[in-house]
Amino acid sequence: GGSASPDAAGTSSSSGSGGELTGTLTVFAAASLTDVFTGLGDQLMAENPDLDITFNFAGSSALATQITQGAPADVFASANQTQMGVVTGAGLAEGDPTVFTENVLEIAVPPDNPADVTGLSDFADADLTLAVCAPDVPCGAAAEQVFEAAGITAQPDTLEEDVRAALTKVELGEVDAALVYASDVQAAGDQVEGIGFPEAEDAVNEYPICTLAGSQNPGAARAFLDLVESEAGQRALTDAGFRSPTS
Amino acid sequence: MSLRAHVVVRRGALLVDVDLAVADGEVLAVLGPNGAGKSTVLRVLAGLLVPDGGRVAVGDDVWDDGDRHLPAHRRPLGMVFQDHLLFPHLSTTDNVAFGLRTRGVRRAEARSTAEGWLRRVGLEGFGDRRPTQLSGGQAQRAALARALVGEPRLLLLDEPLSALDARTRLTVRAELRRHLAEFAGCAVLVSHDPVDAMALADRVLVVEDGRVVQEGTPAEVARMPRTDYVARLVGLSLLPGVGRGRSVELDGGGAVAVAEEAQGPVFVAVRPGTVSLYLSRPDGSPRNVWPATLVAATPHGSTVRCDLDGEVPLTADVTATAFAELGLQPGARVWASVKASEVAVYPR
Amino acid sequence: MSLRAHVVVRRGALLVDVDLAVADGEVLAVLGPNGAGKSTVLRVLAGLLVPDGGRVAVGDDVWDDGDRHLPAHRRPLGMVFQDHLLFPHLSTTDNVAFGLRTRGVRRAEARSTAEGWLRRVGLEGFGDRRPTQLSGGQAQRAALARALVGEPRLLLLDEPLSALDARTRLTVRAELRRHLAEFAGCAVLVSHDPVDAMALADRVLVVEDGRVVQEGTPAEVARMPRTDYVARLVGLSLLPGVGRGRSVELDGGGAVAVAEEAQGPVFVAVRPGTVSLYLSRPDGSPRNVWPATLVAATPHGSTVRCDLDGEVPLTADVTATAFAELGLQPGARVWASVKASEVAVYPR
Amino acid sequence: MAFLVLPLLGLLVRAPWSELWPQLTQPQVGQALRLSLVSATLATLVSLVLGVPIAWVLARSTLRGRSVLRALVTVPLVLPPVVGGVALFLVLGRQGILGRWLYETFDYTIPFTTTAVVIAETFVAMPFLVISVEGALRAADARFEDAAATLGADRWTTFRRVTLPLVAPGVAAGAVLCWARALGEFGATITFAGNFPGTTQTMPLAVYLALQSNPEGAIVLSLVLLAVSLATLLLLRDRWLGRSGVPT
Amino acid sequence: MAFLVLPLLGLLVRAPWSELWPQLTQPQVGQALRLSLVSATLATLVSLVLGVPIAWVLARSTLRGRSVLRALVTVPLVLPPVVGGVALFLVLGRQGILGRWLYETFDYTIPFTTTAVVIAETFVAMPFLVISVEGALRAADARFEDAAATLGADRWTTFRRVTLPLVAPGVAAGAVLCWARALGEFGATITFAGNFPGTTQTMPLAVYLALQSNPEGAIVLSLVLLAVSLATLLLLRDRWLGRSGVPT
Ligand SMILES: Nc1ncnc2c1ncn2[C@@H]1O[C@H](COP(=O)(O)OP(=O)(O)OP(=O)(O)O)[C@@H](O)[C@H]1O
Ligand SMILES: Nc1ncnc2c1ncn2[C@@H]1O[C@H](COP(=O)(O)OP(=O)(O)OP(=O)(O)O)[C@@H](O)[C@H]1O
Ligand SMILES: [Mg+2]
Ligand SMILES: [Mg+2]
Repeated sequence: GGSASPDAAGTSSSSGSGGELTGTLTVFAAASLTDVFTGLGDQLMAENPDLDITFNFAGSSALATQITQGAPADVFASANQTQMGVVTGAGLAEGDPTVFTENVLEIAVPPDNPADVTGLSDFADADLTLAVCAPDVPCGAAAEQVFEAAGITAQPDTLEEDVRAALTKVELGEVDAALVYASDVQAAGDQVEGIGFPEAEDAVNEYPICTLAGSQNPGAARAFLDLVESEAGQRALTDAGFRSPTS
Repeated sequence: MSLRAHVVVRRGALLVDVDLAVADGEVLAVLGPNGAGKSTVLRVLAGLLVPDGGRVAVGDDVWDDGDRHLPAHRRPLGMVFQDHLLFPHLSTTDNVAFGLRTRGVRRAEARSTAEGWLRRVGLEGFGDRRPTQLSGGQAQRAALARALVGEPRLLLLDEPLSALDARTRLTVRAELRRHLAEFAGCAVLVSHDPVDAMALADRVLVVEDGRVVQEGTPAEVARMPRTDYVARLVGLSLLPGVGRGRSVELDGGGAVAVAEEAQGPVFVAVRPGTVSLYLSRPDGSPRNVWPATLVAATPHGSTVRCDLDGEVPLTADVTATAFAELGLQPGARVWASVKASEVAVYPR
Repeated sequence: MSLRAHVVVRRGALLVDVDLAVADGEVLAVLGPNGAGKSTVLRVLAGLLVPDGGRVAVGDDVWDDGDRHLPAHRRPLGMVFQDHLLFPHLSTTDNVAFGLRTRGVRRAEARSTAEGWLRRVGLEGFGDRRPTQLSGGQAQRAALARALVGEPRLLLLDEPLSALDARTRLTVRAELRRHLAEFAGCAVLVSHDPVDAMALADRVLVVEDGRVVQEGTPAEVARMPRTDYVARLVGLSLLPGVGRGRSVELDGGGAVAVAEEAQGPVFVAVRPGTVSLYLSRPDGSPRNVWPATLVAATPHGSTVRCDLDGEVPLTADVTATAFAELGLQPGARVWASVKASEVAVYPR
Repeated sequence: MAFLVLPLLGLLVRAPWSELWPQLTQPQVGQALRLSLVSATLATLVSLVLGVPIAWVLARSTLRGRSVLRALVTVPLVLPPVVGGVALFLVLGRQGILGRWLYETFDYTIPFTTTAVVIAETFVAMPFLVISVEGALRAADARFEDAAATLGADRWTTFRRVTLPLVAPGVAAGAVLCWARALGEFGATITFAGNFPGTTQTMPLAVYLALQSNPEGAIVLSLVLLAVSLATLLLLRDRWLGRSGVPT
Repeated sequence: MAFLVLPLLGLLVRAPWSELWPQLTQPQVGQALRLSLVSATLATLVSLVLGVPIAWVLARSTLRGRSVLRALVTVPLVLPPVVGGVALFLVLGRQGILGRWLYETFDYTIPFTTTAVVIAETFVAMPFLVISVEGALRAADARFEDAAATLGADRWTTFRRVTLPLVAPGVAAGAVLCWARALGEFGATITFAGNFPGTTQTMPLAVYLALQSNPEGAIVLSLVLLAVSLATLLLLRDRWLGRSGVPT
């Protein structure tokens, strides 16, 4: 953890070994990290008044495409290993990515749970209107794993293109249940209720982060990575429904 | 059954206020310059335009009257437009059958009636053609058949001949005359060609600036025009003045000697053929002699039409030979003379 | 400098193949029915349509010739269209100045020249109006000014009067005549109104179906029409036949006695006013007497025009009084007679 | 020009053509293509039925609120399609204004069915049809309608037997635009209809999902979609797009 | 009608109006709104410059390949916008056909700049302009162009001084459509330009992000976008959309 306290940063000289950060830092992060990363970025900028952080939040695959097309990014935080693999495969990552947080699946139901969904087995009920993610996207791949582990043949009505879309349908009461990430249930507040289930542990989604080889500001990039992995960073993530890496 | 209408309607800057009546079997021609409001009156009669006031009634049926407005498609009428407006996507037979079909006649019957009408207007065998494959005259005949097929009580014709070339116009005018003579309902014909009105109408209504300025039989209107517009149309020079016995003091200055007693406001009409031109002041029996300037000269068959400017503005027709002998050029100073007995006088 | 053109161009089903020549200061009228190809010829002369063959040259400059085609905007010409086609988004002055501006004249100078031309055509003070605020006659005058302002070598007029009402047409025709008389270049006027041709042109070219069918001075064409179309236009009945001394055997059957010796293929032209009608066969001096059926009767001023069908198809003008006295109705059987001395004969 | 063609060329050059055959033979692709074509065509038909009358009102009526109506018609153009999908839920969803009534009365729900695909595509694509047809109606000669009225045809008969045949080319052009837009519809469809192979997964949805896992395959898929639609557009000849104004 | 209005009503009814003020006063929202308006307007201007000549070629020239060209113009309508963004990368990206040359010669890259936003919006929205203007040109009377030619005006002068003023209402209508579509653009923008507040984050992107964490706020945001664009459209009065064909 290299982050200095606000007081220390305010008093140390700009050329001092305390390492006050300057310049701009560009962070490419998965859209689900919007709130947490914006908060952490504000904190780092408060500590380093000459540092300017810009975020580019979008779907992980769009970000990966942009990075491989030469986007001026310093940090990449992906919502899954696949898209990180695209970036590392292209040799654009500096060092090995680290997993900074995890997300597990939860069952999201509308408030008061009108269809009385109790657990994963209800996803085999063809009479319910159910949403899971498409297998092409991470939460869908995870859903396939948990169903396999539980020996359930799921009967979804729609294979959503991302968690957000699935959650919207729960919020509107248009589906009886959806399989989404715990962080998303948290973000939705009292619009949905979350139901945990034990099989979730079979498909933990890992969020890798790395600094990028072409970075113009490696020091600040490193500092942001450290902040994310610091206690404060982990607390912010936990508050948002993520959980710290288990390994 | 007959048409009685008082049409009041505002059209942009123009206020149209026209009264007209047409008896059964009668043809009324509405004559007037561009923009006078002729088409506007016809559109009101057709029900295509809601008037701002007045009343339209045919026989005992009121079509327009303050709160009441019978829409066009409920009026038993037929209309012929300047550009024929045959539906381009239908065959000629289907165009003619259209009005019957909208009135619920079955297809086969409507088509056979339509073909009968095509025969009557001389278009037998053209039924399967599209309007674009007809000549202008043929198209106008088909449009007439289309308007007549529903046996309307009122037939409206808006410059039915003016899109045709001179030769076709002669033919179609003659045919139209025959069909109008056979037609039992009321007919209103809009035109700005006096020949149409003379050839086709029983009565003429002259409209200028939205108002009726003259009404009468074609012969009356041609003989005694009441406005400059009509006078020019029928080829007369019109001079308003005040009668003082055997002389008329013109409003524009000067006086005209006339053959009959005249008192009060009158019109003097001079036929161009009766005006003679001289290079110097003539001494002779004609008592009307005025100096004038030749403004324009237009050959017209074997005569030359000379527009004269001066105290008394006149038009003179002189033979081409005389014109050449006088060696006249625009701008030349001449003397114009007319015999008092050749001058027509009638009250204003 | 003068126009010499041989225009060959295919237009849909019509093959146009017309030869024409116009001297400087001369006005050539091209007359013909709808769809004859008149506008097509004019478009080729203007450079708006690339001909399929032939040659267009003005003076020593070749405008069209096989591989060579001078585009419209490089030809020093002016054109007046039927619907005036003044640009609706420009003021009248700017419309007239347009041609000068495209030739690089400065704005102020172009506008003042334009205003001079507006004065010449009698539109002083109308320069700031939009074309929609001009009457039809005023618009056509402005279009003429627009065409003349560039001092063109060739002036093309495509039915410049036919969109005007009868009264305005008289005025504008007279003015046009004056401007054409002053114009130093070649002028080609397209029309289907013989009066325009008579009034405005030095020479007339009659085009039918893409071919020249007659050429001559207006008087020649009016006196000796060579096709039915021209004959009807100038109000004659045309009868082709073969001369056998004092008699002509008509191609359609029957014979006409004539006053002069005629041999070989000839045309016989009969003026309607010279035809008399009788209810029974007349015994008298006229040697030409034929039975006929009255097909149509149209009043025409104080006379009635009667279309006759029979071995010899004719048109007769009889006075309204005579018509009424004879009690004629379409379908009536009559005898028509013409004096041999009233019949014109000329070689085919 | 280059601006439009180059990106397409870029796609063509970079596309992994070796992927083409394996992709095409996937049953899901055939299914998605068929569903796309069927639903876009249905959406076009629905748009014709609903949109032509609206266009008529915009072009011919003298209603006061016409400019408001015209602005409303362009709403689906500006609304992000995902929000459009949410809006459709609010009306036709199980909890929606009309949808709830449907659900409670007939036990029928629209979302997640092929019907929902058609509705979403119609919502997004209809404005194109309306705006094109309005243009055609304005350009058409209204005097033919007068002529029909004097022949006893009421408004509806006139519209059906005179106006519509006259503006047929404009309607065809509008239908083409509408069809093309429906074919490419993504956001509103995935939100309101969901994504289930065989019932609601259209080609754009398949492309989007493929982009997540197999970007090269996705490009091939979208080129297939393009090829099919271009082929269709080329078959509709010039004359469908109205009489030419070429000055010769 | 109801079909268009009801969903909008649904949104209006369900929108959490209490969110409106807090959302509006966020500096990012103001920034995104400003950027949206600026870039949509620029995209419309670029589309006018490029699209009007294309429309002229489509309507007036007698080129053989016109129907191919017309089909190409509709490509961006059918291409899923995300794929459109990828296609733009392939041409203008740092590795792209033109982009590489730009980068190596001028050390300039287009993606992730406001320029990229304008390009993405232009790519997607220009077809609307082209198709509208083509319609207007076809409806315009080509004889005025003949008249101009006989007055010595070459093709370019004629186009500039006669044709363009005559079809101004049609061009305006096309520009409105184009602007509306550019304003709502999402997929190609987020792919090709990224989502950087202040430089490339337009309103639809802000709506997308808000959807991740605060769906209600997202709806409010899109209603704000709607209101702004509807207000603009209403200001453009009826007459901008060409002379009326109303038969009275
Ligand atoms: N739709 C309209 N709205 C407003 N004013 C109109 C409309 N149509 C015509 N006018 C105006 O009404 C006046 C009368 O037009 P109308 O068509 O009745 O004249 P007209 O006598 O038939 O002329 P023309 O001989 O040229 O056909 C004209 O000044 C014209 O400009
Ligand atoms: N753009 C075109 N393409 C093909 N054929 C055409 C075109 N324009 C006119 N035509 C045809 O060419 C023929 C001659 O037309 P043109 O306009 O030259 O006749 P016109 O003698 O001027 O007739 P009008 O008196 O009616 O003006 C007509 O049969 C017409 O249908
Ligand atoms: Mg009129
Ligand atoms: Mg012509």
